[in-house]
Amino acid sequence: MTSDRRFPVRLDLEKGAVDMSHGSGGRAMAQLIGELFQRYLDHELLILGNDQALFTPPPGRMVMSTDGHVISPLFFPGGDIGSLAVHGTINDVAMSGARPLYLAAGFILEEGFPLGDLARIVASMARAANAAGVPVVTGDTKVVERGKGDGVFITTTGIGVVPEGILISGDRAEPGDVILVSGSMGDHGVAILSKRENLGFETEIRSDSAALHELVATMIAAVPDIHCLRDPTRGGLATTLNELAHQSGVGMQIREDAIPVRAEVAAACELLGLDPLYVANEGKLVAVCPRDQAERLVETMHGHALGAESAIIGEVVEDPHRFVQMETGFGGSRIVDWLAGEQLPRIC
Amino acid sequence: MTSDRRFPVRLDLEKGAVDMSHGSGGRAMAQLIGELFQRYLDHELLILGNDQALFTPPPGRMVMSTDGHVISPLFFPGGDIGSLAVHGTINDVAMSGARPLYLAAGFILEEGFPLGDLARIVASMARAANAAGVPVVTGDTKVVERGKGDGVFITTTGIGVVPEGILISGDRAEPGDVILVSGSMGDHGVAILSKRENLGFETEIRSDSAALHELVATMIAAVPDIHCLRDPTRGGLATTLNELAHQSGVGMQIREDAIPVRAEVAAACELLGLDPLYVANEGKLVAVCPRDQAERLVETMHGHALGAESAIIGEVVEDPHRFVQMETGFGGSRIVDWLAGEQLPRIC
Amino acid sequence: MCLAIPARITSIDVAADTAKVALGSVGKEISLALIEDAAVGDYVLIHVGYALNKISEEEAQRTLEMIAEMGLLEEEQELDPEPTSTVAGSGGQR
Amino acid sequence: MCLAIPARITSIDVAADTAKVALGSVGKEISLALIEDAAVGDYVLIHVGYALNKISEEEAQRTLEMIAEMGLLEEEQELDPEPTSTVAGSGGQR
Amino acid sequence: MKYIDEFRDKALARRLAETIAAEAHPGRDYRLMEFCGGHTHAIFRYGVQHLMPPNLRFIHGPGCPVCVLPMARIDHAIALATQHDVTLCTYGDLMRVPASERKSLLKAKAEGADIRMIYSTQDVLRIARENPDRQVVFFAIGFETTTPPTAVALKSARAEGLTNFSVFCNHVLTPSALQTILSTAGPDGVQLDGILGPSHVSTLIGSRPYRFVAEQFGVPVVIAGFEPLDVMQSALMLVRQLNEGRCEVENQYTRAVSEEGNRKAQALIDEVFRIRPEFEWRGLGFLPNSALALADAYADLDAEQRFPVEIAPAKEIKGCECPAILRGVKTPTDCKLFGKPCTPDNPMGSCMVSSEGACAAYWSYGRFRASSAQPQAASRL
Amino acid sequence: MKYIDEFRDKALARRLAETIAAEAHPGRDYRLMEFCGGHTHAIFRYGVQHLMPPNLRFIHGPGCPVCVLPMARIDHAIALATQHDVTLCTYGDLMRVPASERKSLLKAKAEGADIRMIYSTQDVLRIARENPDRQVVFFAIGFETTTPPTAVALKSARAEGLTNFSVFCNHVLTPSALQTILSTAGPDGVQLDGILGPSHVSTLIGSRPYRFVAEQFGVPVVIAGFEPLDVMQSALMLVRQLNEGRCEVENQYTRAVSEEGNRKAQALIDEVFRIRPEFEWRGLGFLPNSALALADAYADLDAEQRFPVEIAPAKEIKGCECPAILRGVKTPTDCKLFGKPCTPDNPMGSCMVSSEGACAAYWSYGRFRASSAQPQAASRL
Ligand code: SF4
Ligand code: SF4
Ligand SMILES: [Mg+2]
Ligand SMILES: [Mg+2]
Ligand SMILES: [Mg+2]
Ligand SMILES: [Mg+2]
Ligand SMILES: [Mg+2]
Ligand SMILES: [Mg+2]
Ligand SMILES: [Mg+2]
Ligand SMILES: [Mg+2]
Ligand SMILES: [Mg+2]
Ligand SMILES: [Mg+2]
Repeated sequence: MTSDRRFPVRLDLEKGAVDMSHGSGGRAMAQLIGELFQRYLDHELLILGNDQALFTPPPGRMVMSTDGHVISPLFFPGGDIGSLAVHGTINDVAMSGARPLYLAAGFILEEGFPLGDLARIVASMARAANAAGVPVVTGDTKVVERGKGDGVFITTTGIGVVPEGILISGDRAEPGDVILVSGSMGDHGVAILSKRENLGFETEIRSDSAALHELVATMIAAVPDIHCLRDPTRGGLATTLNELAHQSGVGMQIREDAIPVRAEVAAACELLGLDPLYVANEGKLVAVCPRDQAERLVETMHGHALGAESAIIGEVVEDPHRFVQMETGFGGSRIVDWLAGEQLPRIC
Repeated sequence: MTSDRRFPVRLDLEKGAVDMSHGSGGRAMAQLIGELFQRYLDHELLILGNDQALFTPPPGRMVMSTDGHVISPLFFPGGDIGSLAVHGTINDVAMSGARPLYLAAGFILEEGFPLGDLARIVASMARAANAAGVPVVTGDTKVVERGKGDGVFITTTGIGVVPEGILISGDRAEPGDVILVSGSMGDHGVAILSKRENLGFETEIRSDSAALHELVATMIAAVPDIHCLRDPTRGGLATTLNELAHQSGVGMQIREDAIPVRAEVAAACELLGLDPLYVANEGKLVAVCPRDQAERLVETMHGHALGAESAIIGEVVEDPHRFVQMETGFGGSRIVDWLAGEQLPRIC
Repeated sequence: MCLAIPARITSIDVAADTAKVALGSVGKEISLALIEDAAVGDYVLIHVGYALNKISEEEAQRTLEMIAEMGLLEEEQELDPEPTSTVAGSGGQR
Repeated sequence: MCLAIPARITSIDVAADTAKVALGSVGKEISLALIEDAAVGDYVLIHVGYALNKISEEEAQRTLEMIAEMGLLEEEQELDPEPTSTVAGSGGQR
Repeated sequence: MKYIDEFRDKALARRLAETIAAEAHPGRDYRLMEFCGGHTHAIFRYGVQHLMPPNLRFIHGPGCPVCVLPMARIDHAIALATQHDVTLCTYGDLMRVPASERKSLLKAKAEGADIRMIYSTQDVLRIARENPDRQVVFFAIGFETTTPPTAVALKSARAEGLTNFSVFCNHVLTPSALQTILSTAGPDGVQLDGILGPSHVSTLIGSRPYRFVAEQFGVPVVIAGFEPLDVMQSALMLVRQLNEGRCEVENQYTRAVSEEGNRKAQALIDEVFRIRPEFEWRGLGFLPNSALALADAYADLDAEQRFPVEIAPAKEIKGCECPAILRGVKTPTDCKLFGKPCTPDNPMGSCMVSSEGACAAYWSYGRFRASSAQPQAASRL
Repeated sequence: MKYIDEFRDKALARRLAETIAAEAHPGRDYRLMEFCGGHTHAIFRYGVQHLMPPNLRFIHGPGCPVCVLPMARIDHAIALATQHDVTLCTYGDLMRVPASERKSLLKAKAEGADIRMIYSTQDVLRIARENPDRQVVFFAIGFETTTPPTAVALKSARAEGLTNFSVFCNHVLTPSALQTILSTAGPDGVQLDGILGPSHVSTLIGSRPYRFVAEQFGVPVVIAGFEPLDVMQSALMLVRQLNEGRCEVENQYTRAVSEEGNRKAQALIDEVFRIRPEFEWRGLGFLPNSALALADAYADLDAEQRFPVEIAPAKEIKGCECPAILRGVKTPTDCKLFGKPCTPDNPMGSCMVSSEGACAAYWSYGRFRASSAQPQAASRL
């Protein structure tokens, strides 16, 4: 970043705050983009300053996915809204089997938000994007009045290219297929809850926020016929399985004992009256594949750092009700329903 | 939409409101998506229910662009946040000369927002997308607590394909090039201001919100060597010209008399102490092209409904200061600077 | 200082002491609390939502004529230039 | 009703009448306003941020043994089954 | 987790199940009412019912404080928040309980009422301290277990001189509900052979208050912990009492329940509260001496007195069988609304809200049993 | 737009310019102070200065209410909003004026103060009515033009019995400032040969109050409209007075300005306000009888009395030449901070904020004249 004659006074990243002029479209916004966003997100397409990014993708099928990120708190153990906004969308792209190519980022800033915090978030976003090899190539910034936002919202959109011969979709689960998860459930949601003021419990648990596209690439290289992939984010594993069952018109049968849940997560859930199966993840995936490929798939996943704790947790069954059923760790059997309402801490 | 056994009680689009459970990821969210979003945005890729959309674009160079829409009021003469979110992003894609292909839409809803208003907005979005032939193929919904949002924010992302031989970018303006606008300036901003409670003036002015990609297609068919295109949105014509001058390292010289401004817009601006050159447009473009193509271009634009009032307003000049200068209607000369701060109504 | 715009009164609400004014085709409601004898068709100067004063059509016309005369260089002029009014003079209205 | 969880006291703030408790590796601060004689190492039942009661290690052990015994079908059993306590009996603690 | 994991052991469960099956006489019914929603929850979450022989049936009782709260009290709370613009604090469990006119606290919050979910009464005090210019009302619910934390908050507020804190009190008393259930039992009421007694309520009140059940009504009681092995052991203890013709109050949950309970907490309750002459319970009607109000010395902190409200009579949902379910005389599938339109996402009655409510438990965990097409077993895994 | 477009005619402007050039004697200077920022704005926006001969120079006066407001008053307003948590309402013009410590109302709002931009005093009344539990303070600024609307609001508030409305009064008086400028004019102060008199102020106060300028100080005055032809005609009228050795108060703006002004508005001001013994003007210091405060009968609606604040002495920006610019003795380019770091985006002084401020006008419209590389003309178009 060279000094720009348009902006004789540099942004004050120590004590400054977002004000309405930063969203005006005028010089103050140009300065915010130049001295903050482009300082970290320094891909040539973004620096160019057009309202869109131009690139030549490899030929073939593409995917596009978008996700708004509205998390509170903005900074949490294991990440922040910036890294999350990168991982969250990369993962949605990757869940089609695609190799993610580029990201777009739309920021909605609340008047009064500290510029220093914004810089931390954007820097984290840049690190996450660099580490994943998926650059942010275009963006947008809006400012809303105080009381009409919540610090920062980031909506990211990703595009990617699907390798030939891969067809992964939520409607492809078939009776007999095997259901896998790539690791422990509930880490992200518990890490977030642990930072909510009034719940105030202490835990070492960190968000699992991570970009899963490389794990996915390894998986489809080994087992091209994966039927479904999905990241169990909001609503947790339970809701994701219900979504897949609904889309594919099948039932599912899982075993509680087989589902990896960290002891700390289990403990925090006991304390709050939550069920870890409904708690959000941001660096895990659910896979559905043909039975005869399952062992090979789980072994491949074990070979990747983000899949080291992968496990087969159940199978797809025929069921006109599209229920997800679970054999409990206690030996009983129950439905694992969609999340109803919000997952709220409870006293009874 | 057939009745879905997951949702025995239909959403109440008359009296219902968004609550936190609609963003939980659970069944309430699935219902909102099924009975509201997919009811209007009924593209097969969206209906499929994956977290991403899969498609095969034509080969070649592509563009991606994203824009957050945070407008207040949500409904205004000539449009609403839904149609605006479609037009705004299609236009940013089109300003590269690209043919827009698909849109992604990320919604951030405030707890308590009436479902009926949301349905109106999504229906309007669907109409705008259908009319433009650019479907919304993937989306996302988040709900924030009351007081942490402002009804609805919509971030749309678009992708498009650039025809071969077209290279349009903000850094291509050259001294001698001619500057054109596609119609009257300031209509959108004045239409919005007219609905702000405390300004309360009455005008027939409607937002010019429109998708410009067909106009652009006509333009590049006639004049493939257009150098720059940009839609003068926030910050208005003045800021857009300064952006282009800055990107290209040139100055600009325009004539106030040549810039189309509706009488009503001029009057409203007098009343509020605003300058129409700084007022936002949502259905207009600025074009920069070689001098010898300018006549042909303006004639082509006149032939399209959205360019009927197109005009040549000035030219690109050499200027190390990258100033935009204007010969005033009164015969004087002045700088047309970047918008400073916000464009606020003033009393002196 | 003091952005004020001439606008035409299109209707008057006597009870509320307010008027609708038009500036071209733009309408606005303003207060008449500061002036008297306003009538529909009058032009008034609007400042922060209040009518400050009426505008005299004849005086405006006189001023424009004066400007036109002044713009004729001395050799073209037939009349002696004259100020449009002086404090001591009879100009000014209301 | 009344979600309550056993957790171990890891430290006590006598002045504030609060304690830190651990449930596995999860820590939480709770109020001791409802119990007396709590000591570090004690297990307490936690409900809405308060310790309700201490948990008796011996009684828990006895209950588990009883369950194990009960789980032996009659023919495997050596001891007569016996309720872990009755109101009239000597069971119960504090 | 100590004291948790051991009581969820699958092998022990299987063996206990075999013992119960072996000891239960095929010729008779064992209709055991679990008073507490906590037991209901455990039974469904761990699938305990289907480890039981068919003639041993759990009957779900009224021991869920959310379920028994009458609609009028939720209406009252919403009126407090909307008519007086107070900050209303409550436990998360209450947020979705249906009020009249398809309202709920969640919807009132969405419409702009200042309603906050708290986890502990300490949070309410903090909110009151941090917002001295707002009136902060704690919407208190719960049985004897949840009452002492409210008492502590009231005492703290008084000691600190917090003038913007008050309590909308809905604490209820277990023995009164038990009394009612038992006195209406019989051919026209619930038919039951034994009772699983409250778990955490008993840690507070002790085991003694249940004597009347055995002595007056001749129904055996086993005070039972909330873990699934606790429930199973207690069921076996009841089977044995019944088989042996005994009728006692036994205590399975000795690791936490004593005869006299928590005397310190009891004293606190006595100091801060007084017994209401009567209080409405959903399903059970107006029961005498069944709930608490603030003692006279604390009357100035009583939100019902501080903020008078006007509310229309509650409009119960037609067809909702919560009252009969709470009395144990019907099961969720007897309700015509169950599943259509009443679901946890659109609860028509309180029993569909709390995870301890019979309808919610039945829907979330047990619904597939009611469905005709049983999916194939997962034994291949 | 009637009464607007006619006065912006390019052809008439060119001919007036030729007349002025012809009549201005090359041997002498015509230093004309436009008192009002409105004139300054018009001169820059329409490029009037460069239609003038080089020896006719406009000197920008102190007639911008935003520019002359001392920093201490902005500090005071911010303190009102932050120390008393009132709703502070003000015209948009003030939002970005620098206060001490690089604060501004805009930044205070961003940090959470409840500061609202209004367009009319009627809006303030509405806000007060709609928020009966909040104190609403109107941060009133302006010369005689803007004062009567404040008076109307005060009278309405009194009549309605609005108890949550008050005014932080900063209305100032034009003649006092003129007096000061003229009494310090001369070798050490501003050198001026004539004055373009206020336009809209004069619609209120009439043309009479300017007599002292001609009579006492021997400086000719022409009361001038705000359209660019008004400015040019007035300049010509001054040139003619000077050439003819006359020294009068002439009125170019007869379509809106009479000798006696708006008597109704004047009476309202007399009723609601009283003259302050002295008041600080940025650049001019503490001037006697130069501003208004609320009359005793309205003292209870005076925010300065209702909400006492503690503020540190204002910290003026070192190097800012606003004071000298407002006195007409320096021009913006004389300021070392002009353009670096002081710009409209980061104003260091009030003259860089208002579009009527000399520095802002100079920056936004006139900067290129100061730049060495003049771009080529656009005559080819
Ligand atoms: S299913 Fe719903 S309506 Fe029926 S009893 Fe249960 S809660 Fe009431
Ligand atoms: S340029 Fe800025 S610092 Fe200098 S006098 Fe003008 S306002 Fe003050
Ligand atoms: Mg997505
Ligand atoms: Mg995602
Ligand atoms: Mg944008
Ligand atoms: Mg906020
Ligand atoms: Mg996903
Ligand atoms: Mg864009
Ligand atoms: Mg756009
Ligand atoms: Mg999503
Ligand atoms: Mg809001
Ligand atoms: Mg654009």
